[in-house]
Amino acid sequence: MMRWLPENVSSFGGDIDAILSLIYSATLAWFFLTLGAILLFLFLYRRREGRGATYIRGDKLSEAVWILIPAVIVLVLDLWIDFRGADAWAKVKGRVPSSDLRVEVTGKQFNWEIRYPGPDGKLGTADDLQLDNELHVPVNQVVRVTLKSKDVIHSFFLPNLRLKQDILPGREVEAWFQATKPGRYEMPCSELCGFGHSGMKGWLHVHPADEYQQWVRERWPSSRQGEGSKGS
Amino acid sequence: MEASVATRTAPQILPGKVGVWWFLASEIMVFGGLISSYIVARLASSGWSAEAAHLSVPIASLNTLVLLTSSMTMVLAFGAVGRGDRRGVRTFLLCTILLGLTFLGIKAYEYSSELRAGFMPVTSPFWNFYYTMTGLHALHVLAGVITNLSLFVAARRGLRNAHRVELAGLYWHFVDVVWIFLFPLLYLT
Amino acid sequence: MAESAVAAGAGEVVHVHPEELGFWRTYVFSTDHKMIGKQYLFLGLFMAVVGGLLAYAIRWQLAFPDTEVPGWGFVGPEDYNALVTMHGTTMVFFVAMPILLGAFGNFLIPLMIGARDMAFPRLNRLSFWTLLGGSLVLLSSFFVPGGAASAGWTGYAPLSARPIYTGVNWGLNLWLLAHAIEFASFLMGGVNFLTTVMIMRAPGMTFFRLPILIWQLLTAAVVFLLSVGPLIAGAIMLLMDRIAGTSFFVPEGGGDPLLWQHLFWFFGHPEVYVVLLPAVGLAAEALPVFCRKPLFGYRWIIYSTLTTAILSFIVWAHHMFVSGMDPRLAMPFSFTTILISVPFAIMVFAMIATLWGGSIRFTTPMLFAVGFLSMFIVGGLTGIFNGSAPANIHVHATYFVVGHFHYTLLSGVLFGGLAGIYFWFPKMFGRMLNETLGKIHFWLTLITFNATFFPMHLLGLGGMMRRIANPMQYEFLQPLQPLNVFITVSAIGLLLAQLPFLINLVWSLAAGRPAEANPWEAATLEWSAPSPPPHGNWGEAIPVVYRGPYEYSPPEVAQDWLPQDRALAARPG
Amino acid sequence: MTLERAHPNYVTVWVWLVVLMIAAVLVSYLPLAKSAVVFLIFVIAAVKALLVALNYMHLKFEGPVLWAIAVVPVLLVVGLTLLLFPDFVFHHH
Repeated sequence: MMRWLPENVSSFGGDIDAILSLIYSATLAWFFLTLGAILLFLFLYRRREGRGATYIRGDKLSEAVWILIPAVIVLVLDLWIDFRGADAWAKVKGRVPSSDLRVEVTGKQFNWEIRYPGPDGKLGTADDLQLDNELHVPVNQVVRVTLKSKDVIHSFFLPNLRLKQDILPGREVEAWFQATKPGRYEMPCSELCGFGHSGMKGWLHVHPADEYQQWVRERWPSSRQGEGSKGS
Repeated sequence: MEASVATRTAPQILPGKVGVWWFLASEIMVFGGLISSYIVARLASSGWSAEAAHLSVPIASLNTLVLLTSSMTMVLAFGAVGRGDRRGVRTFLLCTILLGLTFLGIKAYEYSSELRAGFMPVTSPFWNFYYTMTGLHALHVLAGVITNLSLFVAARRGLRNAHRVELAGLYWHFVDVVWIFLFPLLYLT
Repeated sequence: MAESAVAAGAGEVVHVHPEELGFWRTYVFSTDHKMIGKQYLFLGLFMAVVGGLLAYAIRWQLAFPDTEVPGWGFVGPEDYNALVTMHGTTMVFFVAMPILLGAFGNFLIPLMIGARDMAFPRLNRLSFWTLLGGSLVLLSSFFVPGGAASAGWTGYAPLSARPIYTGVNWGLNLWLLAHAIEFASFLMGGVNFLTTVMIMRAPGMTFFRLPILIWQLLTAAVVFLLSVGPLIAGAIMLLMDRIAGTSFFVPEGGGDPLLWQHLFWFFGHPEVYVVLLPAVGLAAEALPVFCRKPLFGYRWIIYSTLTTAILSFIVWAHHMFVSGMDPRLAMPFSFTTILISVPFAIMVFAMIATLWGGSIRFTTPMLFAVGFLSMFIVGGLTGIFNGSAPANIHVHATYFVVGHFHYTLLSGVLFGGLAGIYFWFPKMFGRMLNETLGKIHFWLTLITFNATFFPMHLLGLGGMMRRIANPMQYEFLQPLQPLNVFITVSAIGLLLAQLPFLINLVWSLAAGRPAEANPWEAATLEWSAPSPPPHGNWGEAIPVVYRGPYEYSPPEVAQDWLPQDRALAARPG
Repeated sequence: MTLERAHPNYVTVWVWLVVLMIAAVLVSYLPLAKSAVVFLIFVIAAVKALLVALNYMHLKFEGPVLWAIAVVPVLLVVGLTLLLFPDFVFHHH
């Protein structure tokens, strides 16, 4: 089932996929155990002449252990999934690692507005660049994304990076990712945001280091040294 | 009223009373949801106290007094039911109804003076909550007045449905308790 | 007054009144809990047809985007959003709740606890008519200018808070109004259920002799009553935002969209158990009867049910892991959410253990009960993916979630509810349903159900978002499109698979084999009344209860069942 | 049908309620820290609510079941409010 996942190209995607696999193994085992038991019992204890049912109420503890012990196993598996999950969660959503690379993504009906801070590294200055639905980042670098919305709730979704974050208008939400493989990845909105919701999407372009420098030079021709030091 | 289909054992407790308490439990959650939202919204931002200062504490205190008194007359009506005092039931119900209407009248006056002063429901988050919470409460008062009115009319024909005075009383006191919290939440802080 | 009213004269022994009621009082404005239960059933079935047709249009659009839906017409993006919104609302609030709570609760509670009617029969009638009004308001919202509500069944603000964001004005207001009416109806119903079970039980019917279904209905009613308040408050605020122009949930005016989500899910998640628990109860009633064996671990199921109810109030934020809420809240909520698997595991294991050592009869209700158990297991297991905060990041708001909740909720209504209908139809209408048609119905439903909803998990893992009208607009979803076509074909199959049931229902109502009082040889109290029970349910004497509800194959008697109301001294084994 | 039973003196309770109301209004003008004023006012409100519930709504005389029906929702509301704090109150500070 795990092969249906889109190719993972992010540094933390592996952690999420590992949790998914862990849950998948645990639940698959329970699926076969319980369904197997049901089918087996249905077959073994189908009505037959001359054989009545056994009178067991299962209220006594000595009988109830047959359901309580498996329930304890379920509890142990739950705790395991929780503890493993807590680490992955802390890594992805807990604290945003520091990085010089910042972009601001603003959702609006029905586009992503991407703002790049430009060579000075600050948003809200004259050298900011705004592109619609195009997010360009270098490979293997932590990118901090400040998420905003102009109207309703949107959700910033990068299936290949296992990143999903709703954007609440009126608040700024911080997210981050580190893409591990150059390429072009789809960036849909995954929260119903109106009639144009279906089809609201952008593209994440993950560039190799030199190609990214090239892109920066084309966009900000006047100040190539400033940005160049950041890319390294 | 003849109950053509009923149980045979004497229940320990009136069914109506259990029913009304369950209903009140759900009402606690409705007002609780509003009050919860109000508290967190208020603590999350500043400046609400200044806006609350535009409300009139004297008028609200008077209204609180009216509602507290109406609760007393309501419970006195219930006491009269216990004594089999039909006249007392009618008198105290009438007092409760009139006090309830007084509350609504004062509330209406308060609304109109606030609206005249330019504080609309849309003015700011505080006024959003103020009008919604007191409005919902006023609707509850109105429903209580109507209930009491029907009991008042019914009491004319005797006290056969008198246990309903207790049930209506539970609801009326609940509406009072809600106001006991709305008063400090909106006016005094 | 001909019908009973508030049981004012508690303690007085009253006879079933003999007078005949006219047509209107018998079938339409009845206060008889059994007739009201049937009214709920037919209303729920009718709304299920509506919801099913919406599902058909949704599925067609997804499989063959932007082609005309046969028999329906072209579905634009606005229409599509309205379709998914109305499908969800209809199915959860106007199908699942009316059938599982309204129909079975009203029909069975008095019969199973040994009462002649509900505690408040006229309130009961009012609650049905209120629901009918709510249904009509909901249906009418399709026809107002601007169309029906299109902000999702969760109605997230600010999309839902300002008409300009959706372009829907009155449709969404009516949608909110329909909810308000529906909540009022089920508040009345819940109060009635609780009061009835608390004080109208037959002599000897202690709480630990109540059938499991009664426990589940009781728990569901409590959970509903205590969770819906904050959403009612939220709905009032949302309506104020829409009509009066306030800004409770609109950031420009100082409001906060996240508040709506908290208020919604504080109710929204417990609501899942409001629907699910009665379904578990329905299956749990059928299993012991057809295994001829006591329900395994009766008390453990009750304790698990109560644990689930308590936990259900502290799990709601698992719907909001990626909503932008405080990330520190995620793991505590993830923990409580996954913890709910323990009480549910106990219920499931108890039902499986009931099969062990039984003498199993494969009747249609039994097939549906086992079907529910199996599908519910899948739903529970896939829930772990959603409940784990990090896994949720990827599967949230994808078809994985859609697949998951159809396995839990739809399996509850379809398999649990149908197990109930096949099981109690003889008691409800005095006629048997056709077994052959029933079995055809079951197998077709089982196959098409799985073919429809299982692949949705795969789509979800692949990243396909919920509520998108056209998957072909996304390059990464285009390779998955054959799966969408497969699901659509299966879904149409699932809808068609209900035809044998409808034929069976109509045919058996008119000409089915007459049912005796206890065709399944079951031990609970309702089977001691005639089929169908008369007004007042029993004759002069209310049954007296001597034992628990599941005494099958007990050693004391030669017969393989011992009804709850049979005094053993009077009939030595 | 309602049994004659010892009931509290309803008028005395009313006097207490009025006294407490006046006290709350006066407290709101006290030159104390804002948090102390708020605390006092809500303690007073809680006492008033309790007086009404115990005496006028007769919870004093009711069994544990009705108590539970009355208290559980209050606890749920308190729990809901506290769980909303991280997202709203702490978020802005």
